[in-house]
Amino acid sequence: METIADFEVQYSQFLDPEGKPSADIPALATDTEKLLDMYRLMTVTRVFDTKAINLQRTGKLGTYASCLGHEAAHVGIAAAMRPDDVLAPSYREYGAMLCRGVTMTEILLYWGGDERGSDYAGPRNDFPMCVPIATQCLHAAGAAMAFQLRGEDRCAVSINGDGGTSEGAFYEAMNIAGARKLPVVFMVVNNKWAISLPIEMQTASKTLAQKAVAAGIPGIQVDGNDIIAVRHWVERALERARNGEGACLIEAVTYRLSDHTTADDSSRYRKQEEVEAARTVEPLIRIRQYLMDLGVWDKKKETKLLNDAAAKVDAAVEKYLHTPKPDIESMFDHMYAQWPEQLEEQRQHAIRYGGTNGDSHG
Amino acid sequence: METIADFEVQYSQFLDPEGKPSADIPALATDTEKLLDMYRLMTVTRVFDTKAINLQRTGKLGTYASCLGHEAAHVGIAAAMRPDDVLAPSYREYGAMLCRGVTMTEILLYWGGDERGSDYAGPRNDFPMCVPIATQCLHAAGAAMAFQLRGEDRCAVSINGDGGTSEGAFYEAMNIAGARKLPVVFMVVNNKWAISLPIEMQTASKTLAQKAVAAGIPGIQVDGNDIIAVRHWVERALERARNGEGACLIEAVTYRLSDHTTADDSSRYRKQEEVEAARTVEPLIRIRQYLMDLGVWDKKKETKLLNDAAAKVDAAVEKYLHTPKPDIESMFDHMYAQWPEQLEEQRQHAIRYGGTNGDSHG
Amino acid sequence: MAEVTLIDALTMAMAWELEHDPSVVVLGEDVGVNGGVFRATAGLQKKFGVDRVQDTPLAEGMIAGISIGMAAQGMRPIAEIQFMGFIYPTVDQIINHAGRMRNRTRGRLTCPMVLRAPFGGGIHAPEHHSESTEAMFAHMPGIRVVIPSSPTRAYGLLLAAIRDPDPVVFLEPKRIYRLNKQDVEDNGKALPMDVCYILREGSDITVVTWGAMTFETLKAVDQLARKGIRCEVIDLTTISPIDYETILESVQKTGRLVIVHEAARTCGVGAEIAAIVAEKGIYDLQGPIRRVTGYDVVMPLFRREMDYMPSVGKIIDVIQESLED
Amino acid sequence: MAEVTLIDALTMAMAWELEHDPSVVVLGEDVGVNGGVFRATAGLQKKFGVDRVQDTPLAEGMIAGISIGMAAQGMRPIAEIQFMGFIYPTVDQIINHAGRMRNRTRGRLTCPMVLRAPFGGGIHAPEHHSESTEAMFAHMPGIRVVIPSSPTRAYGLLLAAIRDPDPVVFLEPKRIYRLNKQDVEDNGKALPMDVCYILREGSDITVVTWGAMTFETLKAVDQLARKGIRCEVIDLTTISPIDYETILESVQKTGRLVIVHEAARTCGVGAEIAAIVAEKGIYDLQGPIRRVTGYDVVMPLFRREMDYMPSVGKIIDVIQESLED
Ligand SMILES: Cc1ncc(C[n+]2csc(CCOP(=O)(O)OP(=O)(O)O)c2C)c(N)n1
Ligand SMILES: Cc1ncc(C[n+]2csc(CCOP(=O)(O)OP(=O)(O)O)c2C)c(N)n1
Ligand SMILES: [Mg+2]
Ligand SMILES: [Mg+2]
Repeated sequence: METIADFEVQYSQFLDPEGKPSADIPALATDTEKLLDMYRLMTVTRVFDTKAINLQRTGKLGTYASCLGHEAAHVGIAAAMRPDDVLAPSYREYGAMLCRGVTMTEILLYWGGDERGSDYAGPRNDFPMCVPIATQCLHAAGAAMAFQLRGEDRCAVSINGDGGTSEGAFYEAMNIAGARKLPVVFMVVNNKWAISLPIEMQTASKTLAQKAVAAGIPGIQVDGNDIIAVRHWVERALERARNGEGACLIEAVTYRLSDHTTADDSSRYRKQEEVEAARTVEPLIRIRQYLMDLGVWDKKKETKLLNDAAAKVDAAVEKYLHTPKPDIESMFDHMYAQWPEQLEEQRQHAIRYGGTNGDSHG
Repeated sequence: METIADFEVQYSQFLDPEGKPSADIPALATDTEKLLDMYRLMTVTRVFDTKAINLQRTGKLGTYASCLGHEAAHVGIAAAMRPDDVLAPSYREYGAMLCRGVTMTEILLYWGGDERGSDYAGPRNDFPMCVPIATQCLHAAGAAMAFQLRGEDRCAVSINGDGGTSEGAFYEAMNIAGARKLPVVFMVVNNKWAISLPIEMQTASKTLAQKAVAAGIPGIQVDGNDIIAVRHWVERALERARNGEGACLIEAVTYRLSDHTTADDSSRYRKQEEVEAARTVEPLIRIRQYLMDLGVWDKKKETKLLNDAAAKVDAAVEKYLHTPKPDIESMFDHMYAQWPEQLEEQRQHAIRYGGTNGDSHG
Repeated sequence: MAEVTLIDALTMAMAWELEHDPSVVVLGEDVGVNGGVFRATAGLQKKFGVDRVQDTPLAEGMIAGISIGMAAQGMRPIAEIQFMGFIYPTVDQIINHAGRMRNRTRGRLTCPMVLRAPFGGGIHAPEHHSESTEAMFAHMPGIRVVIPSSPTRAYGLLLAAIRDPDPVVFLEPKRIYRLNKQDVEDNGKALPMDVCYILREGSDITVVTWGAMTFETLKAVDQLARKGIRCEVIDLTTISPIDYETILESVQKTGRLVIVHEAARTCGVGAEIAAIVAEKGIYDLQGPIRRVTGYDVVMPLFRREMDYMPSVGKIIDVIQESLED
Repeated sequence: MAEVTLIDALTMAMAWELEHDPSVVVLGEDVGVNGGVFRATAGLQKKFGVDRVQDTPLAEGMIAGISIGMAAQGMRPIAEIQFMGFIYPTVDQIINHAGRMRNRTRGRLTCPMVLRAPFGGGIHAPEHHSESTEAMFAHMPGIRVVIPSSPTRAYGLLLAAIRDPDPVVFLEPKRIYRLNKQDVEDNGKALPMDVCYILREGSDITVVTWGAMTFETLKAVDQLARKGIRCEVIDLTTISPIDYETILESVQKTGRLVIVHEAARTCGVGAEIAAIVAEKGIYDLQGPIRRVTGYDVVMPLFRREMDYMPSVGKIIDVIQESLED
């Protein structure tokens, strides 16, 4: 027997849960402005998330998927991207979306049952949130193909969860990206759970990073609670992609501290102790500590940040709550460049009965 | 950075293209009766294949997918299986099907446009030939799950081509098989081409065996022109599976010496030299030589085998050509356990017009 | 006898069959420990174990494909797809394999599986969680499509679907999962598929509907009853194959037909019913066949979803219009 | 002007658009070096290079998904699916993304893609190679479905489909790929979608059909013409959205309607046409609306496929029956 191929999966962490460097820190970690920006956004994201859950509880928002505990993974990904790159997220990566310039009001509108939430004023080319799991991996590959064909210096990034790595579309996307050396980065945010299915029951592969081997592209596992690790490796992957070296898979290991969504009750299927243990290694603690150890952060700044964040979130919520319902016609008028004449009767019918059939909030 | 997982892909060959042992030969290769049986079947398969192509050329068969050059891979797989295992093939593995007990007449009926070709008198539980690429991998996984649930000592084997490894279903099947330790073996017969797409353009993964890494199951590449290697490793994989150790992926590397099907013209997209080169390493030469070197085979036996094969094939063809068309009603009567009463009008309509709308051969 | 909701009745039916037929297996995403996102399988894994009630990885095509493989080898899988918006990765397996396993092997291998999925809007669900595309499955030969609209029918029809020797796509109107309760005896008695259920007898007009829309329709009809209008309400129930005899008989009596469904209008199942009556019952008709349906648009997110749906008001108006013909 | 077959006309249209619009890309299995298994893309890669005419790995869901990704980022992909029997892995991407990208982003991102696929039976093809499931796509909001039935329409409609700012499923009746030739000027002129094409004018009965069945229908109608029966033959052409005005006008004139399609009957597109006429044109009808269709069975393997299909004889009989109403 002859060995004809071999592979290694590496793991990277720079900051340990206490915020102490656990490896030679990369250049990025010495740029305190970058770190502070990211930390602030992580905090804002968490404040936003808490508020959104409250809005749902009080009947002012629909079902909502919390991002609690994912802030480093989400912000780290987007912070590594350039504005004219394109993101194809799934449905809970608010840290990434906010970093890309999506507004909180837009996110709330989406979960509040209003399509205008996906009409981002900021990142006009980013894909909207994607509910059908792993389908967006193919959109990212397609976007990357467009960039490659046009000779543009741009990359696409998709994000899906651990659960999404069981879907065929995930592998198909990696395979075409490998075959064509597409400028795309596939992010898997492994938060250990796909609703009630723990990662061990999803797959026999010990890491999700190794799934890259099937596509002949590099795969790496990083500590998804360490924003330095996430951003560093996404930056490296994007650099490779821009150099024409093709796609990468990055697995960011984190934990879903919340229920799956506000419609879920995770106490049915997982132990509180597991959640508590995960809380001690969550991503905000360590970067905050690191910044404090660097002497660039303190209690006062923290208080001010929290206050500012609350104000920002409140303003966004106000704007959301005061957004009138979309017009009835809007359900027709964006279906095609032009609504077909022969279907105009349906549109008129809807307008005639507008608002007569119960009502959703607002 | 820490290495958290590593993988190797091994390659195995026992007989080189000249029929000389290239590695310590396994027990199987010393059992000349087994080898002779397999060699005879490979030869019969080739005679059958040649005849089928002729039938198509003379308008007596529909489009047909030749198995020329795949005989070792196909026969080797089935020879390793037990009768009560289940095979889920794709559409050109006649060597495997004949070994399982499917008749040549059945295969001809299938390609001759008659559903009865899939109603095997022999292996009643084997899946029929499968055209939608890679979908059968999931059927094999499901069959394996049935065996596992019932505590039966049986395994399932699926076969797909290199092209099929680009389909999501292939990965989904491996993933569930890994997660559940299902008694299933996934065979990939890599004949280097998916119609006109060469393997290098299908994927960036250097071997197809390494795709197993994504599912956390073992993967191995074997010389698919070496029937000893194929049978040996499939036997080993089935043994593992029966021991509750779960699924395997085996890549058998061979070459499609024929056009994709009789409807294809491969000179459009590949060089004749490549085909000629592959012809020198094809699977019959080496096992024949090996048997001759062992002193258990000679010219005379070969001539007799070819004559017997031709007679067998001719008899099967005769039977095929004399099989009357299926009844009109048969297109209705196997749709449901019982054809729904409310659709009986359609059935009567078809019967009324039976045979009035042109005719297919025979 | 127990007062149960529609979803409880489904759980009861699965429990009965798991108990009585060792070849029955329940599988799907989150159906085990979690008991299903709608709790249709609540308690089943605890009672029957992880082999009989299995959580699967997240891959609908895989769920369908392994179910077919199992069914062909003698099991009776009941697979749950979490929402109809996620049923599309199963389409290839359902149309290319489930619906033709029996035919293409001339009965040698069969596919006695049930594919369950909640469908329909009106529960303020997120994007992709409110679709009604039963027509796609109704167009597939070899596939039965069944939709229950009451606890009693949910129980009896799910039993029938599981026991059927052929594949059944069993669609559950999630909006009425818990809308009302009925006394359902847990006696293992199946109800017949392939037939319509008449919910109200009447002689003025025939209204055919199914799923959650039976409720809107019954409300409309009850209001009209106060004006002395007697509507015959037919719950189609088995969407394919269609029991058109019952519909034709009704139209023969009433002379008028309205069809109500939540799915988009174009090529919805309503079209097939209209087409059948326009062929076989046209001389009984006193006026146009009308459809009250969802529009030919993507189901809007929830702030406008009710404006998409057929409402009691829309149904009443169309029935009244039809009566003026 | 060149005498070309339907498939030549498709090649011409793609070549024209590849030449004139740099955002157009052709992709699919075997479309490059091999020129497509039916040769629809023959010569295109040689002329426009491997970037513009791309061979993809074997994965239809992938082909659809990356096409959507490309289209949303400003390209105009023309994706080929080798046979309609293999189109089902695309269904998830087509219904859940292609058909709603514009709507869900309120027009921010759009999906100007074409999904081409040969469909239909009658060419002695292997299993899974002869299906007609246009109705499934016609039921999807936001998707246009177009079927050409002549070289001229193939050329003009494919150009229209490529240029359309929204997704088009473009289904090609492979049985008539090379059946006849027409003079088609390669002038880059598109033909209108969303309208029917009238193939024969007549006042006795309206026959609506599409795809390869236009040939069976015209043969039937020509035979009937010898008996003095004047049929109006309408080629539906755009399967969704349906130009029902043209159909209604014709029925107003003729009072009779027969629909012919190859797909299985139940929930086929014929049902939608019948339903529309049974609503909006019922008072014009002098008798039942009849359908001549494939049966509700799996397309048989080829020894019996012609018995599955609507034949000239079946069409003639139904038209004559209708004329007796
Ligand atoms: C194709 C598909 N199937 C099922 C669902 C329902 N669903 C929503 S989220 C989810 C679990 C996803 O898990 P994972 O990919 O790990 O992402 P996470 O929610 O943990 O971020 C499921 C099953 C869906 N949205 N799409
Ligand atoms: C899902 C699907 N897509 C496309 C096809 C058409 N097709 C038939 S065989 C083939 C190539 C298969 O290549 P491979 O998997 O390598 O098998 P081989 O024919 O070489 O044995 C294609 C594209 C198909 N049968 N199924
Ligand atoms: Mg997860
Ligand atoms: Mg191959």
